[in-house]
Amino acid sequence: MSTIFGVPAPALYGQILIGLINGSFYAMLSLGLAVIFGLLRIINFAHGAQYMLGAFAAYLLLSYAGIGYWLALVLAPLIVGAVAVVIERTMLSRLYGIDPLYGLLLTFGLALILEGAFRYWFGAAGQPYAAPAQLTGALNLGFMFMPIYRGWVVVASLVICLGTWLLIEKTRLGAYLRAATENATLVQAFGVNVPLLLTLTYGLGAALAALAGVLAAPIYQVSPLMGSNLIIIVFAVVVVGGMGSILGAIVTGYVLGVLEGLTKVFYPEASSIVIFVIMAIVLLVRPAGLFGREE
Amino acid sequence: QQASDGVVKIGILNDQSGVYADFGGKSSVEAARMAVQDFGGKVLGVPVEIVSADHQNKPDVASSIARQWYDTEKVDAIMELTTSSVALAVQGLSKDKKKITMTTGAATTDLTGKQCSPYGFHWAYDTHALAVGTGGALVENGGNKWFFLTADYAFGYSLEEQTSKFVKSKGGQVVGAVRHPLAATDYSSFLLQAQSSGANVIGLANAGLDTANAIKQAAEFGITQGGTRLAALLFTLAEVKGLGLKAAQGLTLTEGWYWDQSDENRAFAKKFMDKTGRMPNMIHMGTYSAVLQYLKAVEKAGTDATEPVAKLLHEMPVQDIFAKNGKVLPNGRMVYDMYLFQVKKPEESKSDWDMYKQLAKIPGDDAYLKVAESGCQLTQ
Amino acid sequence: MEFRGFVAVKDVTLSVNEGSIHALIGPNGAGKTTVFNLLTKFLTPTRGQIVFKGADITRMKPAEVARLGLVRSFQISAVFPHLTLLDNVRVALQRPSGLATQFWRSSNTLAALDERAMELIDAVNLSSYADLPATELSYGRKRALEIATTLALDPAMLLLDEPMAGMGHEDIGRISDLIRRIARNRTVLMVEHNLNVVADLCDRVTVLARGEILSDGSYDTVSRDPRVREAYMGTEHE
Amino acid sequence: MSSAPLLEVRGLNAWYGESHVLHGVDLDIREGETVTLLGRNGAGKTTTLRAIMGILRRREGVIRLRGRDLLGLPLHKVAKAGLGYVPEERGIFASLNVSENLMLPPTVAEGGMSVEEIYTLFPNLHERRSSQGTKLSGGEQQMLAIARVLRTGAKIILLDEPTEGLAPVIVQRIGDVLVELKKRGMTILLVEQNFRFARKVADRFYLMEDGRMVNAFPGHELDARMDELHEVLGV
Amino acid sequence: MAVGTQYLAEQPKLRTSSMVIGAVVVAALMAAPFFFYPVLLMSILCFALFACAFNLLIGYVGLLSFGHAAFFGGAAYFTAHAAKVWGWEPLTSILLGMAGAAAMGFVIGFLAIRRQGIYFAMITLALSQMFAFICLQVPFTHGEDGIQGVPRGHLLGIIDLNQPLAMYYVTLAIFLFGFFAIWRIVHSPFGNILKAIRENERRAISLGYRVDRYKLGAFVMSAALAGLAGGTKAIVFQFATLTDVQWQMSGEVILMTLLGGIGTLIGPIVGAGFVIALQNYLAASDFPVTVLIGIIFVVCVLLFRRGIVGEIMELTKRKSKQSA
Ligand SMILES: Nc1ncnc2c1ncn2[C@@H]1O[C@H](COP(=O)(O)OP(=O)(O)OP(=O)(O)O)[C@@H](O)[C@H]1O
Ligand SMILES: Nc1ncnc2c1ncn2[C@@H]1O[C@H](COP(=O)(O)OP(=O)(O)OP(=O)(O)O)[C@@H](O)[C@H]1O
Ligand SMILES: CC(C)C[C@H](N)C(=O)O
Ligand SMILES: [Mg+2]
Ligand SMILES: [Mg+2]
Repeated sequence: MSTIFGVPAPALYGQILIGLINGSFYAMLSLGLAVIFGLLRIINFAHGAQYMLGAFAAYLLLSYAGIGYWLALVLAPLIVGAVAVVIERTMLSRLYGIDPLYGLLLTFGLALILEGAFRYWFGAAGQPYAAPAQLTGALNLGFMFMPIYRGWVVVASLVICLGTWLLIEKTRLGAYLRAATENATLVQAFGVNVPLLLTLTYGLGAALAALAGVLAAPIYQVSPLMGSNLIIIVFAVVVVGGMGSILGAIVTGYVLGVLEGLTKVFYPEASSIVIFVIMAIVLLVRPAGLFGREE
Repeated sequence: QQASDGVVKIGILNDQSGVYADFGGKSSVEAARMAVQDFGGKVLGVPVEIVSADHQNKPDVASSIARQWYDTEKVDAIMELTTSSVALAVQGLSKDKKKITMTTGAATTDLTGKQCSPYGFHWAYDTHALAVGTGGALVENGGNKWFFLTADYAFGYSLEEQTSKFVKSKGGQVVGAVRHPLAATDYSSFLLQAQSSGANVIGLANAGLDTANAIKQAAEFGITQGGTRLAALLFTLAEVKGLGLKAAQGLTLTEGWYWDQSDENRAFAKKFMDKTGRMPNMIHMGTYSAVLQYLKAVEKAGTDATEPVAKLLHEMPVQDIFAKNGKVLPNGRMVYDMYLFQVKKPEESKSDWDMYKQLAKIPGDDAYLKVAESGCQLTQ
Repeated sequence: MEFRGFVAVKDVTLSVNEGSIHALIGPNGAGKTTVFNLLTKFLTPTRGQIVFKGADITRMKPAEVARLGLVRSFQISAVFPHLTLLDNVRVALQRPSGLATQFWRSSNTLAALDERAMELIDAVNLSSYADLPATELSYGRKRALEIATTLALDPAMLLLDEPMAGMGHEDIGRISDLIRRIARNRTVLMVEHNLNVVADLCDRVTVLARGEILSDGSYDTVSRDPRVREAYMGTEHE
Repeated sequence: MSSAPLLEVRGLNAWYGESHVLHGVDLDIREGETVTLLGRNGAGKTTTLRAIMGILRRREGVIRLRGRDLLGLPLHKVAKAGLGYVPEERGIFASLNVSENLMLPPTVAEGGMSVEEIYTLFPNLHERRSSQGTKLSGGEQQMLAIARVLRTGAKIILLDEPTEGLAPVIVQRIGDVLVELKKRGMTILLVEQNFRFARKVADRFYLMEDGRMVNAFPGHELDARMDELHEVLGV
Repeated sequence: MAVGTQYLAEQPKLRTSSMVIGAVVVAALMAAPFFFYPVLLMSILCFALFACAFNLLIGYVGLLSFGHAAFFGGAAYFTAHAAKVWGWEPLTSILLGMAGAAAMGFVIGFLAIRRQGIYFAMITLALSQMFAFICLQVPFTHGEDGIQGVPRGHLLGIIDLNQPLAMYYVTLAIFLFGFFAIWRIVHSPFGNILKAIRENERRAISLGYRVDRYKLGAFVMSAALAGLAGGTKAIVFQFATLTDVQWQMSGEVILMTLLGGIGTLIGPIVGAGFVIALQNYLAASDFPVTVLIGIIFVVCVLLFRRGIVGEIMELTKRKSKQSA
């Protein structure tokens, strides 16, 4: 068995892979948060709950309608996105223009309601959700076993992040979004229906979270609290990346995931706090975050 | 003959929504009710009442519920107490409050060891029994290098400690251990760590869904294909059912009761099944037995006062559907026979709940620690 | 000074003599406020040096500069809106008197500052509003309050950003007098659009346009400078 | 000049929060006309434009475009009704490049300039079409801000101090563009302090002071009123 | 820009009447254990003090900390460890907890005040979660078990706190002390500067105040008082666990304060009483408590941001204005 810095190679690669998978979720979630924050100036605390909703939507679609993974991958984000649109129209839209902290508190309350309700209905324990047959099994890479499903998650999340990035950077809708992020009033004064844009953006962000939730379902259990602990790590990722930046959210997500994986190899005790330590250092050196601009 | 405040109230305090909900949960409340019914519904001429609460596996939640039950709701005894951290907390509080607890859901030997109580009873399995049963079986089959995946609380520590001791006493070695929080979701990095340690057995010193998830993920990462074996040190019928025979087949495990062992068991199990939709495991049965025995002791003592009842509980032999010839040690440990089972292959299973092959019977005196070894100070 | 690559102020060499009233004028967006922000360290210069009373303050923090005696007012009036006028001025008086960090004493101890505070409020003719929250003042009176608050620190040098903006004619006269009075033993650098005031009050005038100094000197010299007229009123090329 | 005004403002009041800034402003602009608002700093010129556009929401009075009420419309509908706005601070988006900035405002009516025409009018913009919007010089940014609303087919453009802080050559260039627009029949509401610049294009002047219209006169009277203006404008 | 919007200009008439009300309330609190379950009352007192400490920060400095659980729960661990493992006397144990919380407040505050508003909230949240992870790992906290069976001991070696009434009055005394401390801070020269900073930070800087130091000072004080509450809770409940350091607890204290009225002195107490009583009442029922808490959050944010006390004060203010 070969070793790298005294660590067996399979362990190293294995942990990097696991880090990459975690990083995929960090990236997808912080991307959604960044998009929502950029335009709505709201820290979407319900993001974790929406991720959980995505997983549950997949689970419920399977158990009550017999709808499988692939269709759920499309339907769950649509459902959750629709729920988010309703939330934005009925609640968040009343908070525009007042202190953004109220948005944080409102979405925090929403997260509690969603998680509490699902916990009440389904218990705190997770529900199993099987990976689709096409993606079960593992590849023997020689130095390690790679579960095919986990490989798929990494690829899928890269595609999703890239797709979202292209949508924002290269399309007309994306141009509205970027411009409105800088100066929403002016964009509206040009005749763009900004309220609609806000609604759609919130829906899109939530749908991204839900999509991540569906991807996560076969790896972790489908459980009411799956999002609530993740979301705080994602907050830290976002602070490190710099709040405004889409690219920052994506890159930081993956990088911190991998760093966390490496910590598991070299100093496992610190693995759960390494992201926060990095956050503290970044705050000291660059308060606006690695990719952020001082506001 | 007197029962204080005109009712005998028994509290069932357990996990009803968390990772351990399947061990006992709401079905255990049903088991307790069955015991009351089988006893006749009344004791000393007053009704027997069962109350229950979900402690969410949090010792602070559990102890404040218990405190309030004792202080304001006239609860006389508390049973089940899933999870060692909770059981230790509530047993400690009850000791101060001079109230009886009968633990069936928690495993740590500390309940009848360092932290034993004159009013605390440990009524079902414990970590020593699991180490001897499941641990022993694996060591015998050549598992001599162990790596532990340990739940980060009293139960995990105790199970790891008992099993390590046992493994070492048989000439094996322990090459490492990692601790994970309760209800961790992803075990893959711990499993990789275990795999790279060169161990040939990964001891899962956790329980419930935690164990089930670890087993699933071990399969995903090809760990068992590599020849490393998994020791699910605490696994009951409920988890086997949840995991499915396909994934669970071949696992060896230790339990104190199985529905298919005798006609009597089958008959009881059917009744239970009708009420709850599932077959009982040793925890449901332990709670049933604890309630029953408590009521017997109250009846015999002629009062529900703690001291005389506790004294009788220590003295009376246990003879019911759960424990044959059970006896209670001075430290509160109820000693009865345990069994080593192996999970059947799917093709061997003839019905929905037909899951175990019995490998061996572990006599109670082997399964449980002697009072002298337990470290309980009460009895010296 | 650059904002994201946009050079707002460049190569400004400005020296303000002790004890003078110095005006900084220029069309909108010339960079006057930016100069103020640079001097008081609310912005950090990309290049260059700032020296105050012989000390290099280029890298200091804003609060430190103020503690040295270089205190500013803001273009958009800056008061503590929900504090009374008295409290507004007292906040400024608290710092030099050392009554600022004491969290164990009653705020009644601050009564010791009331007399001085009232004097200052009186100086800007606001005594009849002393117990009103500042937010209820008109714009011009807020500016006056801001000046009183600034004076409370007894600064060696004041930077006033458009102190008369939004004031009526009588107020302008009064504030001009006040500025003249306080400038007797202090240095004042002010931005002002009202050129009559500038002409009347200031010893020296610097004209800024597009971030650069266009002209510098007494009001008369400056106002005769054709480049200044052009910057203000535009070109006549026809 | 008997035709009904294209844009009609009557008794317009506006507030920033609690502070009452406009006090009954009246204003008329006829089709094809260029009207200039003069006034000291803080007189309320920008506020008038923002209130007409609806960017400033707290307002009362009457604003009509071809007789159609604008006051009740949501902000984005005002642009669709045919108003194009060039803000004082220019509002070039840093996260968009020049051509994205140019293409940003949606078309509101037929008859806007084509992109080619715009690039002919502003050759500098064509050269720099793929650089980041805010990397342009101040003058180029101003041109971009104007160019942006020409594409949309807006009937009236509201221009807030287009010459502010710009070098004389560039001021000249912008003046030429306005003359060209005027020739093409565009209706323009211009805010300017630089009235020497404004006189080249303005058909009429309005003079504002403290949130009120204090005077109005046709363009040719400008010279005659120079002294009066100097007094009011304090220059 | 602060969440705490209403700001109460002190009126002398109000002051005397509030003295009378205060005396009545204290008397009621003295008598309360004879009518209500003392443990519940003590729980309310601990959380009320916690909420007041939190309010010191949000209500008077305008900083929303989403990580106050770290100070509350951290102090509980320190106190519990001192009392149980080192066998310290209860009051010194509590003071140790308080000191520990203050030290943590210094570190977390130092990092967090570099950003404002939402960022401040997120950073405090993340740092407190990091602390929760540390608590999960270091041995002295005993993982999921927590520190159990903390002895209540004898106060100053004399008063036996195992007597429920003795424990109650000690808790009440600590609460009153903490409340008075907060009242003093708010109405002190220092408090005056805090208000000024909240009103207009740039102006305060331009007057020469090193604003960050004031904010950090207030942060540390708030953390210390939250620690006082947490340490006391550890002695009362004889327990220190992860529950108290986790972010849900930070959320709960925000809710108590928001519900009672941010920036009002007694709002947090009312909020804490309401929330704890509600939780206690619902514990017996099947209804999921978090759902209800979430609903209250949403309703507060959407409909009455001033909170119970804030809305009442607003009403009376409006009435007195009308009659005047
Ligand atoms: N924070 C900023 N970011 C980017 N550009 C800025 C910033 N502050 C000012 N500017 C720009 O810098 C230039 C100078 O602005 P400044 O406020 O100093 O002008 P001023 O001379 O004070 O004008 P006024 O008379 O209108 O107050 C302007 O073009 C302005 O748009
Ligand atoms: N956002 C705002 N909040 C509060 N008051 C404002 C705001 N913007 C402008 N004002 C006030 O409204 C009044 C009119 O300002 P406005 O910007 O309309 O003036 P202007 O004539 O365009 O001046 P300038 O030539 O400096 O651009 C001024 O007294 C100004 O202080
Ligand atoms: C239900 C059980 C898994 C609980 C576990 N045996 C414990 O002692 O914590
Ligand atoms: Mg300025
Ligand atoms: Mg303007």
